[in-house]
Amino acid sequence: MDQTRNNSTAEIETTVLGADEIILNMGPQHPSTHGVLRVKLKLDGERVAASECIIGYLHRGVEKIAEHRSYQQFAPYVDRMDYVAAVSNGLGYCEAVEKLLGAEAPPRARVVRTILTELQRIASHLVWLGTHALDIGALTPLFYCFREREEILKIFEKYCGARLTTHAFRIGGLQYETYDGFEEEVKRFCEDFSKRIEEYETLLTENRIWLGRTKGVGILNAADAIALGVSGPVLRASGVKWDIRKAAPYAAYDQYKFEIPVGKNGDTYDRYIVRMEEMRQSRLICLQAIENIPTGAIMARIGKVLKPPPGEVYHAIEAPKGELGYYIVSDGTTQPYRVRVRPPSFINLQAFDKMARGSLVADVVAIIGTIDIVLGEVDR
Amino acid sequence: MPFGIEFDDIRQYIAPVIYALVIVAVLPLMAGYIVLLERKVMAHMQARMGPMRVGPHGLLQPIADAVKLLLKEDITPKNADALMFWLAPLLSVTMALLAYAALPFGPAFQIADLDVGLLFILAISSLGIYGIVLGGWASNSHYSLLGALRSAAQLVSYETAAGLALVSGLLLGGTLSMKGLVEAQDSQGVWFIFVAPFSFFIYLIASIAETNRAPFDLPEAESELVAGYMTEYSGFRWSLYFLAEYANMIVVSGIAVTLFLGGWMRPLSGVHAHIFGLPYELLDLLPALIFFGLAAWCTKLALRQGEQIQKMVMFLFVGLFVVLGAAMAWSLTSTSLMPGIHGAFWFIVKVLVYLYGFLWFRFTFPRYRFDQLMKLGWQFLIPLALVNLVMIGIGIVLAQQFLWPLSLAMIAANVVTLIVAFWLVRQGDKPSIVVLPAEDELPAAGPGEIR
Amino acid sequence: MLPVSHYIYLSLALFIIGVIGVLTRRNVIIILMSIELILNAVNINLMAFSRMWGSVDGQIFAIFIITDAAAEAAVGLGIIIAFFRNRPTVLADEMDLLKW
Amino acid sequence: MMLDSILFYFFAALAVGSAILMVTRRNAVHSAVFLISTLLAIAGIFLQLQAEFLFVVQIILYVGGIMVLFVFVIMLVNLDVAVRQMKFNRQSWVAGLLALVLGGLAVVVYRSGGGAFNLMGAPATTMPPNAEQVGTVLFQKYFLPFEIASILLLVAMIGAVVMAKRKI
Amino acid sequence: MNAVLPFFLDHIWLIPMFPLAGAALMFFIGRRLSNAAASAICVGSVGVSFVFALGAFFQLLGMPEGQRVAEKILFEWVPAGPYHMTSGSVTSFVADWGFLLDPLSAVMILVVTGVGLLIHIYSTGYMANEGGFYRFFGYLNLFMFSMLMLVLANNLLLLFVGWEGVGTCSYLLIGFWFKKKAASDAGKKAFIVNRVGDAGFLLGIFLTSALLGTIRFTEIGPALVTAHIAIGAPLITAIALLFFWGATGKSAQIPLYVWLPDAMEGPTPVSALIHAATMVTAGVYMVTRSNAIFQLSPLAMSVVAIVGAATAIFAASIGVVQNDIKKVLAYSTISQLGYMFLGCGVGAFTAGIFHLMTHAFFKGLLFLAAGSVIHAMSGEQDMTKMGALAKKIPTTYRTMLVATLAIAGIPPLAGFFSKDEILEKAFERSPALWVVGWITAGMTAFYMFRLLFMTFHGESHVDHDVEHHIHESPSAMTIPLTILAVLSIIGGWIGIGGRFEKFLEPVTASMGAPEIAAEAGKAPALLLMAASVLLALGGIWLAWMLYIKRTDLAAAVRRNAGALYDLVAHKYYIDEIYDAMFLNRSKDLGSSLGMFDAKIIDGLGVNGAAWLTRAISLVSMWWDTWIVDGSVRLGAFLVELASFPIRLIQDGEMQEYMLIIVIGLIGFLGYTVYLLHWMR
Repeated sequence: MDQTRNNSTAEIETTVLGADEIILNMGPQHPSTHGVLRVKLKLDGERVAASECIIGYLHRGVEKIAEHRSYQQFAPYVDRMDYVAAVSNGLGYCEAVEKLLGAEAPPRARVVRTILTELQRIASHLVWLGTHALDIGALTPLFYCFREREEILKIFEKYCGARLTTHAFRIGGLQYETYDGFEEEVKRFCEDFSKRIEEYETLLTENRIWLGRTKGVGILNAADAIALGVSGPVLRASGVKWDIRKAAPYAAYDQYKFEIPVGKNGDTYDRYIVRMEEMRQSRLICLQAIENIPTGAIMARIGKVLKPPPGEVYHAIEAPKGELGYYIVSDGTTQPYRVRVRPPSFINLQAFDKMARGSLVADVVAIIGTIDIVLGEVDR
Repeated sequence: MPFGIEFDDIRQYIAPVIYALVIVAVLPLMAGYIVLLERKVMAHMQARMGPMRVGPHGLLQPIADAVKLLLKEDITPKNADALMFWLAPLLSVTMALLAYAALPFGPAFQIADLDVGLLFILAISSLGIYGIVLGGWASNSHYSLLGALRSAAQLVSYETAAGLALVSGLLLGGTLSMKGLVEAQDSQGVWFIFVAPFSFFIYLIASIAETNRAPFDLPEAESELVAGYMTEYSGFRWSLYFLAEYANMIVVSGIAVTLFLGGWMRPLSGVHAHIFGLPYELLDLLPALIFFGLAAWCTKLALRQGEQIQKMVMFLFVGLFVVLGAAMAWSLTSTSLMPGIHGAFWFIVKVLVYLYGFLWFRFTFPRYRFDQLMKLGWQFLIPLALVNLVMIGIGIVLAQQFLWPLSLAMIAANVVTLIVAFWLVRQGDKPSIVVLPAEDELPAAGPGEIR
Repeated sequence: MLPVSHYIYLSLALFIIGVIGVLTRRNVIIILMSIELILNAVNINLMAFSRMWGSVDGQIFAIFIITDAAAEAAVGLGIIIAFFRNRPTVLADEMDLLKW
Repeated sequence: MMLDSILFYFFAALAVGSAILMVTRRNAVHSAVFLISTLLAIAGIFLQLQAEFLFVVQIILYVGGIMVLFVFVIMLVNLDVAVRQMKFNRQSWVAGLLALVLGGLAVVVYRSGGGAFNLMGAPATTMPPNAEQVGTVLFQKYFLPFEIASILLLVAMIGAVVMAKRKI
Repeated sequence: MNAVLPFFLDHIWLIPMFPLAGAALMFFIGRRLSNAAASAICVGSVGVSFVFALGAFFQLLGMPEGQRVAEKILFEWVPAGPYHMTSGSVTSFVADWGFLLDPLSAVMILVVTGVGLLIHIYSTGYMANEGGFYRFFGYLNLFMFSMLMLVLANNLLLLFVGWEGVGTCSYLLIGFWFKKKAASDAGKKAFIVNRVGDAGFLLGIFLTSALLGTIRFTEIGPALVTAHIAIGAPLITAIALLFFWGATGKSAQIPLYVWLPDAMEGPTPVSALIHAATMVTAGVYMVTRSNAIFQLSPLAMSVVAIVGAATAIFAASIGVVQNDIKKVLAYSTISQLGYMFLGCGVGAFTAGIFHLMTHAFFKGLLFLAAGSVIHAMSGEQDMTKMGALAKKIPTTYRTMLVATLAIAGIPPLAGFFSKDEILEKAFERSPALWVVGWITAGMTAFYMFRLLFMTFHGESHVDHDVEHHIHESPSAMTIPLTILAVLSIIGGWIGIGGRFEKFLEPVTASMGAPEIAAEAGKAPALLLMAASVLLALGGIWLAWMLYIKRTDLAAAVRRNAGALYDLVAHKYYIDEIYDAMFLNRSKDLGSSLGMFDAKIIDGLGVNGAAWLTRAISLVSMWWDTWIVDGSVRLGAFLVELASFPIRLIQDGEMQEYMLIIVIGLIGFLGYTVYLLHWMR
C-alpha cells in the first residue's frame, strides 16, 4: 500500500490495483479540464489516491520562436500564450524589453496600459468565474459573465481592432491614441459593473450548495503555496499578501490606491472570494485612472530597429493568473538570444496534486477550475 | 362474437390500448417540446434567445433534433457487452413508458385504474435503474461505470425518501389508487400540498434526484464524468435514454400533481364563493382564454416573421391553439365531456408548472458533490420524511379520533416537522465528519513535495 | 382459475432449476441468485394456495419470505464482498478453507 | 378465462425459460438480468392470481431492491477473471442428474399422493382488492411475526454493513 | 408488607439504583464523557437518590408512630431448600431482594445520601485535575449503591452484599492512585483486614439462620421471642460476638483497626465519605440493627462497651502525637467510632446512632476541610510544614473551626449532644467506662485543637515554593463545607428532649428481652455535662498553651516524656506487634515448611524416587517404544485407512455438501414413494 502512495507515472502504471481502485484518465478531451490537460487519477472508490497532470498537448515552442524573430516581431506571439488575458501578456513583454533597452514609456501610455490591463484582469476573471461555476454545475453565471466580458472586448476592439489576441501595446508605448469616448465607455462599464458583481454573488456566494462544493476543498496552506512557487490569487487565497503591483510597481500602479485581498483557509471558496474582490479592486483602479489620464506623447523615442545592449533582464508583472515573468537575454543583435517565460498557470498547476489528494472526483474538477489555468500558457 | 370478445371487453381492453398507443406516440413529441421549452426558458433566464432558426422561434427545433439523432451513426464500443448495451436503453425507456399505465391524465384518460396504482408506478420506475446500471456497465468505460454506480446508489437512496413522502400522502388519501387519491382530495376539499407541505417538499427534492436532474445530475455530470452512463452511447440509443429521462420527469410530476396538487381538479374547484361579484366557476373559462390568448400572441409573432415559410409555420400553431381553445370552449357546453377535457388540461398545466420548477432549479443551482448528495438524502431527507410521516399520522389521529379540525391538527404536525427540519439543517451545518479522510488514510507526500 | 397443479408444476420446475444452479455453478453470486429462484418457487406455491383458499395468509407468508430473501441477499453479498477483499475470487470451489 | 390461461402459460414459459438461461449463462450480469426476467414473470403470475399487492411488492422489493444489490455487487467484484473460467464445477453432471431425479420423485409423490393433497378446494372466482386486506391481516394476525421480520431485517442490515466495511 | 404504600416508600428500592446506573454509565461509556458530563451524571444520580430518600423519610414520618416500617420485597433472591435448625425443626431458607425502611434506615439513608451528595459535589472540585475522573466517580457511585444496599437491606444476607460492596469500593478507592505503592498497599491491607472481620460476620449470619431460621430483620425479633432463648445463652452470645467481630473489622475497632490510618492514602473525599462518614459506621449500624440479639447477651454487650472504650482512648492517645493531618483525623475517627460502640455496648443504641449522624457531619466536614487545606498546600499533608493559614483560606478555616468545636464537644454544637448522651448512658452502666470516655473527650479536644493551631495559627512553616500557590478552594468545594458546617452546628439539636431517641424507639426497643440499662441508676446528667465541657475546655487550653503560647513547651514535653512519647508516636508498636505476632510467624511457618519441602520431600522422597524411577524407566522405555507406541501407531494407521473415504467427502466445498443434502432428500422422497406404492 505504501508503494501506491507515491506520485509518479511509473508507480501509478505498475501498481497492482486493489479491489476498489481504478485509474481514471481525465482528458485530454474532457469538458472540464479547460483545454487539453490530461489528468491521470488513481481512485480509491471516488477518492483521489494519487494524481498526475500530463501536459504538452498544446506545445508550440513559443520560446524557441522568439530566438528567430526580432523584438517587435515576437510581441504578437505572447498574446497566444494566455489567450484570455492577451493584454496582460503584451504588457509584461513590452515592459521587459523596455527595461532591457533602458527606455521607459511616456506617462500617458503607462496610464492607458494600466486601464487596459485592469480591464483585461476583469475579463479574465469573468471567464474564470463562468467556467468555474459551470464546472461546479451552475449553468447560468457563465452567460452573465460573458455578457460583461463582451463589454470589455468591445472596448478592446474599438481601441485596437482585435478582441482576443489584441497586441494592444508596443515596445516603448502605444501604437494608437485612445479613441473618442474611450473614457466614457470605460467609466460607464465600471459603474455598471459593481451591480453585476453583486448579481453573481447573489447567485453563488451564499448558496449552500456552492459553499458545500468549495469550502474546505483543495486546501493549500501558505507554506506549501510558497514552497511550490504558486502566485497570484491562488497564493493570496492561502493568506500570503503578495502582489507585484504593490511589491514592485510597474506601469502606473504606484499612483493608485487599491487593496490586496487575501484569504484565510486557502480553499476553493477563498480563491473564489479573492478573485471576486480583485475584480472590484480592478474596477476601482480603472475608475481612478480614467479620471486623470495625462496628456502627452504615447510613444517613447526608441527607434525603428531595436538593438538592446548585450545583457539580460527579468521583468515580472501581476497577470490575472499570477506572476508572469519574462527573462530575456540579449546578445546585442536585433533578435533575442533567449526568451524564457515564467507562466503563472504552469507554476500554479504544480499545486494541483497537493490540493487534489484525498478529495473526491467531483472536487478535482473544482480544483482544476479554481487554479484557473490556460493550457496555451502552460504548454507554450 | 369471435374469440369470446364482447363489448365490455372492448371498453375494458381496447380503449386502454388506444390510450397507450397515443401515449407512446405523443410522448416523444412532448418530450421534444419540453426540451425546447427548457432551452427557451434557460435562454431567457440567461439573457439570450435560445433556438430561433428552425421554425419561427425554434418551434420546429425538436423535430430537427429528432431527425438528427435518428440519423446519427449508432456506435457500439468494441469491448462492450453487446446484448446489455442493446438492452439497457430499451429497458430504460420501456419502464418509463410503462409507468404511464396508471397515471390519470384526467378523470377519463387513464389506461388502468389499479388498486395499487401508486405502488405500481413506484415499482415500475424503480426498474428504470437497470437501464442505467446495465448501460453503464455494458459500455466498458470507467466514466460510464462510475456514472452507473452513482446513479444506482442515488436512485436507491432517494427512492426511500420519496416513498416515505408519498406514504404521508397516502395516509391522507386512504387509498393507493391514483384516481382515488384525486377523489379524496376532491372530497376533503383541500389539496394535500396544503395539509402536508413537507411531504411535497421532500418529494420535490427526491423526485429531482430520482430523475437525475440538476442539481442532482451526478450520474451524468458533464464536468466530471463527461456524460456518465451515457458516455458511450450515440444516435438512436442515446435518444432512447434521453426520452426516458424526460418521460420519467413527466411521471414524477404526474405523481406529485396527483398526490399533492389535486390532480385534474381546477384550482378552487371546491369553493363556490364569489369574488368581485363573480363566481369562481368562471375559472372554467380560463383554459379557452389561455389558448385563444396564445393564438393571439402567436399571430402577433407570426406577423413579424420575415420569411414566408416561417410565417406559415407560425400560423399553423395559431390554428392549433385556436382549435384547442375552441375545444375547451365547446366542452363547456357538455357536462359529460367537460370534466374529461378540462381535467386533462389542468393536469397537464400542473405538470408543466412542476416541470418549470425542475428547470428553474437546474439553471440556478450548482451541482452537489456525491457525498453531499448522499448526506442530504440520508441525513436530512430520510429523517425528515420519517418525522413528517409520524407527525402526519399523529395529525390524522388527532383529527379523526379526537375530532380536532383537520387544519389545526395539520398545522400542529407541520410545525413540529418544521422545528425538526431546522434542527437537522443545523446538525448538517456542523463540521462534517466524512469530508476528509482520516489521517492514516491520507496518501503520503509524493517525492516532489517539499516538507 | 387454473388448477392448482399447474402452479405446483411450475413451482417445481423453478425449484429444480434453482437446485441445479446451486449445485453446479461455480460462481458464488450465481449460487445466491439460484437460491433466490428457489425462494420464488416457494412463493408461487404460497400464492396459488392463497388463491385457492381465498385467504390472504399465504400472501403474508410470501411477504415474510421476501423479507427473508432480502436479509439473506444483504448478508450473503456482504460476505462475498468481504471475502473478495481478502482473496480475489468468487468461485465456490476455491473457497475451501474449511477443509482439514 | 381464456385470457387467464394465456397469461399463465406466457408467464410460466417466460419464467422457466429465463430461469434456465440464468443458470446457464457464463456472465454473471447476464444471469442477473435473466433472473430479473424470471422474477418479473413470477410477478406476472402473482398478478394473474389476483394478488396485486404481492405483485407490486415482488417488483419493488425483489426486482427493484434485492436484484439491484446483486447487480451492484457483481459490478463491484471485478469478474473479468471469472468470465474466462469454467462455469460449472466438476460435479455438475452428477448434480444435474440427481436434481432431475429429485424433481421426478417429487412429481411421482405428488401424483400418487392423490387424495392426500386436497387441492380440489373450490377456487374463489375473484378476490377482492387485497392491499387493504393484506395490511389488516399483517398488522393484526401476524403482527408479532411482522415485528420479528423487521428485526431480522435490521440485523441483516447491520450485518451487511459490518461485512462490507473496509477493514474487518 | 404489600399494602399500598405512598410513592416514595413504594420506590425505596430505586434509591440505590440511581447511583448504580450512574456507576454503570461511568464504567461503560465514562471514558468518552467529558469531566463535566461525568460529574453531572454522578452528582445527579446521587442527588436524585437524596430526593427520593427525603421523600421516603417524610412519607415515613407521615405514617402513624409505631408502624413506621416500609418493606418492599422485589423478588426472592436465594430460594434455598429446607434445612434443620439447631432446634431440630425444619425450615426453609429464604433470602429475598428486599428493602426495609424503618426509622433507623431512614436516618441512615439520609446521612448517606446527604453527606454523600455533598462529598460528590466537593469531589468535582477536588478531583478536577486528576486523571481517571470518570473512574473515581464511577467508584464513588458504586460505593453509594453498596452503602445504600447495606442500610436498606431487609435481611442479613443482602446487608452482607452491601457490606462486601462497600469493602470492595473502599479497596478500589484507597488504591485509586494505584501507581503509588503506598496507596495500593494500603488498599490491600484494608481489604485483607476486612476479610478477617467479614469471616466472623458471615459465620454469625450462618449461625443466626441455623438458630432462628430466618435472617429477615423484621422476623428476627419475633423469632427470638418464639424460640424462648434465654438471656446469655451461649449460642446467642456467640452470634453477637461474631457480629461484633465483623463490626470491628469494618468499623476499625481493636484489634482490627490497623487498616484505617493507612487508608488515608486514598483521595481525601474518599476518606471523608468512606472512612469517616459512612462505611466505617456500618459496624455501628449493623450492631444497632441486630440489637435484639445483643440485648440478649450481657457478655457481648460488655465486650462491645469495653472494646469501644478501649479503642476510643487508645486511638485518641495516638492521635495526640501524629503530625500528618489526615492521620490525626483517621485516629480521631477510630476514637469516635469507639465512642459509638461504647454507646451501643451500654445499651444506648440510639445514642450510638445519634453520634454516628453528628459524627458524619463534623468528621466529614473535618476531612473535607483537611482536603481543602491539602488542596491549597499542593498536596502537603505534614502539619509541621503548615501554619498561619487562617487568613489565606478563610472559608476553610471557619468551617474547620466549627467542626473542631463540634468534635470537642462544646455546646451547643452537634458533637456535644451526642457525646454527652453516650457518656451519660455509660455512667449509668459503669462509672469506669465513663471515666475512660471522659478522658478521651479531653484528649479529643486537645489533639483537635492541636491540629487546628498547628495548621491555621502560629508561625508559617510553609515551603516557599508552595506559599505562592495557596488559594481558597473553588466554590464546588467550599459550598459543601459551608453546608456541612451548618449541619455540624444544628445537627445535634434534634436530639434535645429525646426526640431522636423516640423516633428510633421502635427499632431499639428490646424485643421482649429485658432492658439492661434500666438496672443502673439515674446519672447526674448536668454534672456530667459540666465535667465534660470543662475537660474539653481544658484540652483546648492545653493545646493553646503548647502550640500557640509556648511553642517551646511542646518540644520540652516531647523530650521529657521520652519512652512514653516514643511508644505513642509509634502507635504503641501495634503494627510491629502484628508483624511479629502474625506476619513473621506466618513467614516462619512458611520457611520451615519450605525447608521440610526441600530437604525431606524433595531430597529424600523425590530425588530418591527419581533415581529409582529412572532405573525402572529404562526397562519400561523399550516396552513403551515398541509395544505401546507400536499399537497406538497401528491403531492410527487403521483409523487413517478407514477414514480415507470419509475424508474425501469432507473436502470443504459447500456444493458437495449441498449435493449430499439433495441425495438425502432423494432418499427421503424415495422412501415416501416406496411407502406409497409398495406398502399399500
